[in-house]
Amino acid sequence: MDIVQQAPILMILCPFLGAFAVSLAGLIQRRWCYPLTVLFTAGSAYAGLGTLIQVLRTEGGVIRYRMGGWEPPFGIEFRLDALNAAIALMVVVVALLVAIYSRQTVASETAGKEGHFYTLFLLLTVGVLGISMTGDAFNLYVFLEISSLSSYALIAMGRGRAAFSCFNYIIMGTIGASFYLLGVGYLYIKTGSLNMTDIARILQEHGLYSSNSVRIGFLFILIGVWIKMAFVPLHRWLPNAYTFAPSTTSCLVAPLMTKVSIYVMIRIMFSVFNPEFVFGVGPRSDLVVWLAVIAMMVGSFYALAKNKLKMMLAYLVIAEVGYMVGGAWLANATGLTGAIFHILADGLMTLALFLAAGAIYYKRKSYNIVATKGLFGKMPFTMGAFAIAALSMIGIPPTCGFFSKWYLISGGIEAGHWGFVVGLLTSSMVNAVLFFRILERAYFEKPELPYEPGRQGKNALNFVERKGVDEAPLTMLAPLWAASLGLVLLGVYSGVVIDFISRYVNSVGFQ
Amino acid sequence: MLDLIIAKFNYWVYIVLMMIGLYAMIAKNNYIKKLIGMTIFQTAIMLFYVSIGAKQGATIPIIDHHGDGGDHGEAAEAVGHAVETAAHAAGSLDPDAYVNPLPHVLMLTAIVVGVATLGVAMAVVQKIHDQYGSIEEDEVLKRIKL
Amino acid sequence: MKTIGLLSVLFTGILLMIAVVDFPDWGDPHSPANSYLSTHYIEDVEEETAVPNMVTAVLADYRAFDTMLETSVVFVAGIAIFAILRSIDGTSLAGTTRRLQRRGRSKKEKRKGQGRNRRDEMVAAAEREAAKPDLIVQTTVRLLMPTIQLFALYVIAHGHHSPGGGFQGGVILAAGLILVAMSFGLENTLAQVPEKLSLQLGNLGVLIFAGTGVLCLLLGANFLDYHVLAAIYPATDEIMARSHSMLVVEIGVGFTVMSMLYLIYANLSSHGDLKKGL
Amino acid sequence: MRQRPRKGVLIAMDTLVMTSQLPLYAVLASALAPIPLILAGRNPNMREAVTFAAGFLKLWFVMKMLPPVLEGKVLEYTLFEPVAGLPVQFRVDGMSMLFALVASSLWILTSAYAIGYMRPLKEHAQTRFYVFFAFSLSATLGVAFAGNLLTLYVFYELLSMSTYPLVTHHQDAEARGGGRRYLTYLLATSVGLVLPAMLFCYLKSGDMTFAAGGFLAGKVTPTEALVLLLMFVFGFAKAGVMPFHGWLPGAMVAPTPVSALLHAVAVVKVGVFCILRVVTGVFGLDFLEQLDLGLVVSFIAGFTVICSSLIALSQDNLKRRLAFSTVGQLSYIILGASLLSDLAVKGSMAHIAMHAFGKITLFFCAGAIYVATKKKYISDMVGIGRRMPITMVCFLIGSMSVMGLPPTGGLISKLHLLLGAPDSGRWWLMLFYVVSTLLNGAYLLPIVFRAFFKTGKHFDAGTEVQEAPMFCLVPLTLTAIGSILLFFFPHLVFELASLMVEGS
Repeated sequence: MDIVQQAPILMILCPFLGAFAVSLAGLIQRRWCYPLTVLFTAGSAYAGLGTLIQVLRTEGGVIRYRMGGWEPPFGIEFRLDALNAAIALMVVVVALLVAIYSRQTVASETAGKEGHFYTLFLLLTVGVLGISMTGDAFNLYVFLEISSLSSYALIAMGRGRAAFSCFNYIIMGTIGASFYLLGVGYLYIKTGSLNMTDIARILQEHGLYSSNSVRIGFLFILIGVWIKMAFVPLHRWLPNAYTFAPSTTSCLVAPLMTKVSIYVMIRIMFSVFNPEFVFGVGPRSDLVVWLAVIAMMVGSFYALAKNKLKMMLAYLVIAEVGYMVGGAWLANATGLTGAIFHILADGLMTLALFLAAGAIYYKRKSYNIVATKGLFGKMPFTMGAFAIAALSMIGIPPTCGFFSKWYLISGGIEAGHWGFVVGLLTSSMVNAVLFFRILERAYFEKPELPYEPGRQGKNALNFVERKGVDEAPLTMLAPLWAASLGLVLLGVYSGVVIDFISRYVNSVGFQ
Repeated sequence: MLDLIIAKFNYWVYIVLMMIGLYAMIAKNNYIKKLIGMTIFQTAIMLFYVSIGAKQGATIPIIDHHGDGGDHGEAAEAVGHAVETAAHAAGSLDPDAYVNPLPHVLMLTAIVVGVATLGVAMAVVQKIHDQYGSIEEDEVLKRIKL
Repeated sequence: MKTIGLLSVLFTGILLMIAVVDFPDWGDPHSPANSYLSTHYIEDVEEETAVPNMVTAVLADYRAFDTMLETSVVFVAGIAIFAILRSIDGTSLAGTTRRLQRRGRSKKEKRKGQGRNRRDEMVAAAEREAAKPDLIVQTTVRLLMPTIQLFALYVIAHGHHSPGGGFQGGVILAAGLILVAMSFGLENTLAQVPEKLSLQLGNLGVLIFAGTGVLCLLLGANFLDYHVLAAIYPATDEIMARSHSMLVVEIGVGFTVMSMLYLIYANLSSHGDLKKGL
Repeated sequence: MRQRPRKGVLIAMDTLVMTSQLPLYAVLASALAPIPLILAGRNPNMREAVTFAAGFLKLWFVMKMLPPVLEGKVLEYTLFEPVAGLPVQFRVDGMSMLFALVASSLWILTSAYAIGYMRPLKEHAQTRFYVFFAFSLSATLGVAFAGNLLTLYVFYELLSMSTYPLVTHHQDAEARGGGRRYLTYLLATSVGLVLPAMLFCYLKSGDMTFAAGGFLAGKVTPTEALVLLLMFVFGFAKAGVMPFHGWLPGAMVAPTPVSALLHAVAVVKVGVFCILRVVTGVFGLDFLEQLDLGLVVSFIAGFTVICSSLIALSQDNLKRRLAFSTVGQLSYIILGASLLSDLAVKGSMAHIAMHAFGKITLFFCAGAIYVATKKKYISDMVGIGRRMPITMVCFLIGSMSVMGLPPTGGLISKLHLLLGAPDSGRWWLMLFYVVSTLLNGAYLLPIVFRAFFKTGKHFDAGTEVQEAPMFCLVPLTLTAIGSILLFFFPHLVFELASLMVEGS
């Protein structure tokens, strides 16, 4: 077995086989689940690194892996180029960090179900990873469903309103996935193929771009992924679902699910179709950019109005989706580069923020913003990492948030879309206010726990305030800091990453 | 116009079904009704796919060994081979004789996915019912507000 | 909500109808969908895989990767339902609700609670009635079960030559188990086929599938590229190796589908406490 | 006008440019200091020794760069390249050197002063204080060495962030308000104005490296140039140009060493330094003159000069009065730059150094007074000269330097600024300087006068001499002496300043 050649499949087999190993281990001894999960995600991350290196070294920068050895349009293939190799690596790294982090949160929030939790965790990773790697439109749907189903379950395992919000998510998610499937069906009916590269070739050769059904198929795929990524006005399901999920789940789902949907959108827009089609005969591109601006505004301002930390972060996810969709629809290379870079950057940022929120919840037993009071004294390391992530969200150099905004704004200026530029800057300002409010509370005020009606009487948690520093355990801090430092590193080395991404962007062929 | 309707009736059927399902998913208040809508919706898509693969006058996508019916007796096999060689001589099997197998495969996947989604959704509905004592969306919302 | 629903449905419907116009006619053998990939599958399937049932061949070989994931989707569903319904502290959610209801009735709903009381009593009586074993049903099931299972095995094993395969057979097996659960009571059935065993079987099924793929990997081919397995099967060439591997894989699928559907039923019908089914 | 080479290959051919890691070391000297600082956190003496060590190390690195820079060379070091063709890069020229020298030498003095200030007052979280102090010094040097607009912006923002914990050191309601104002002003202006302006520049010219003739020259229309210039002048709100000066008085809630170094030297000077860089390096003096844009800036700066002096007159809190004085003095520098004459620009740069020494002396004195007597208000300081004669003499020297009276360095730079006005053909702009100098005198000298020659309710004829602790007193004496020395030996300052100007 040529291990280098097989790296792409190993990347996905690690968590896949791991899921079943963990499931079996969970039947025997629940304590084994955590180390096994870490082990398998680490293996996947290692293979991911190998894959990335392979993509870097390959002539033309594309590696293809044929499942079952069948030629692509007949069999399924993994197709990794500059766009998705980086995203796949981001996915496994996020999964690894969350896996390391999950030790205490899973044990405390979903006690007794660790085996199941980690099985679903790994299968969610498989799903998301597969979406980012596959070159087959239908295979993508299967991966989409694996990730969706496991995320439904992971979310519904939460307390409070989790089940209720999960149900809305299921309904919306199913509509989204079905629309995607329908769109793929339309492409299949016109081209007879399911392989993305092959579809692109047939569309080109047979001049199918002017066909109504191809256009409508494109539209359905687009609406489908928009639902999945919670793009305004299809975003209503997201905040509740992410808020009431167990904290480990939100840490995994929030950075991955929306970002990967954006990847799918970009892939369909530019690899299956081409810019000429998308911006020529597709839906009006400036209309979409305006929608993206609305998304930024909605996300940022709703976030401002929320007093639950996780709810606030969930709305920020919606705003960030606006950034990326807007960037991709600016119809120029700079904007697209920004959008792709922001997928990576935002994945890490969201991860860091949710990890911090989870650590705060673990120690303070509350998501209310009031619970962050005085935390610089209580949990200095957690808050330090949180502050770095917040700076990245605001867009302060040298964190990566600054550089992605750099490209997005440049793209906006280049496209002459001033609404997008102003929207982005406004949203950054709102982010500044938002995070500053929290940091200020954490820095200036005395530690205090919020009054919550549900806490009274028998349901009250036995929370004892400890004196002095009361920091989260190392297994939580280490991934949190890794993510935060990753933000800075990604910012510092953004040149290298952008170089890599622009290989893809250049192949797209903007005029 | 009539031509359009008759020649493409399969598409009209699936559109109608799909719209029924979609409407139920969005507009119905009862969670189980929403789920029924979801099932109709997904079934419509399956119908759509499977109908793509249909060919007039074609049979199921299993290569017919002329009545040997899976009996691998030597004689039968010999006959089978003879027929096959003939077919090959004529330029391989006739693609028009069999319906397209691919949509069936795809929809097998979609069915499984549909079952799985439905199951998970049912479990969630049960949990909602346990928590709020109702499966009507407005009542659940009322209870959440309280 | 209704208006939004109606509007979005109308919008979608109009879009779909516009698209229909340039679709190929129904049953057109020369539409792109029917003449590109499918032609290849129809013409070459037997040569390449030695399986006459093209659906099986495409399912378990050309697009085997899809199928493996699909199997894991069933698995996810089983695990998910368990994870959602099983309450954290070991007691069932249903039990909690009942307790809550009882407490609520004793305090708040005293006045209007009487009607409910009577209804509850009726329900309880009906439940007691239903719990009694029914001789006719049980005897019929006893007679039917071997046939059902035998048929299921046939469907799995004969998937190469006739409609059938792992999914279909697995579902039939699960249906048999569910039938037993319905007629003999869930607890009795779980005593025979315990939850843990079915979980293990579910794992085993996917592992058989994935394991076949990994074996191909270890033998130096791509994942799920069965032809290298000729080295393992006695007296087979590379083409027949594909055919045999498909059977192996289908058996794996059958295991998972059976056990997971059974588990889904058990959990859903008993509110996750696995005590009393339908 | 010399075409600026864009890629590294071309730069290497330029004999004036040499690659050197010294700028990096100089920045890292304080950026890495927090690690030993935190480790030594429990032992104050150790901790402060580390601070000193880092300070001297930094100064040493900066000094090492002095000879090549004086020879007219430009030291260059590329950190990383986030955007293709647009590296984060250090380029040390005369102007950078001048600013870096001032900042790193004053850091050492301030560290000493901080010991004398923080310990007697038993301030909390002193380790955090030193850590962020070191960080902000790194950011300051980063700005000083910045070779292009992107680098400038990166370190500018880092400075805002790393000074926030210093400004809000007391963590009380007042600090919270001041800190909020501080960040609001600085972030809103930099993200809202500088960032888009910078991106626009980049898209228009495809370059960002500061060039003697300005990289934007001739690439934008006059209207665009005007809008960009205004965005930059207002966007670098650290320079305190009205109406974006509001953060400065608010930030005076910080402990005095912070106010002294950061709000008389590092932060505010970074603001004017940025504006100077933009005027000379982005637009270029010739280009601005050609478009006749200097006048707009002159008016904004002139308005700020007069207004802030008037406001300073009415302040009773000593530190606030000094803060408004700073606002005015900063606009001197901007006004000088806007005159677009070589003489005035040279004067502007020199004034960065001169004013730094003068103003830091004043802040040190204010802090020393607070440490020794807990007095904040000028009305309470009548007669204090009897209690703290040395401090008040130094205060006098500092005041003279700020006003521009001999024998202090302030005179020389002010003279250049003053003569720059007729040099640029707008002699009437001299009026701003003359009027404000009078106002400076009006708000500074009475303090000294009353301190020595009047008796107040707190200090009467019988007050005994009791100065602030040694660690407070020595640094402020040294800076006062420095102010005087700069009068006699201003050569180095002007040599560095003219290096930049004559390059064009």
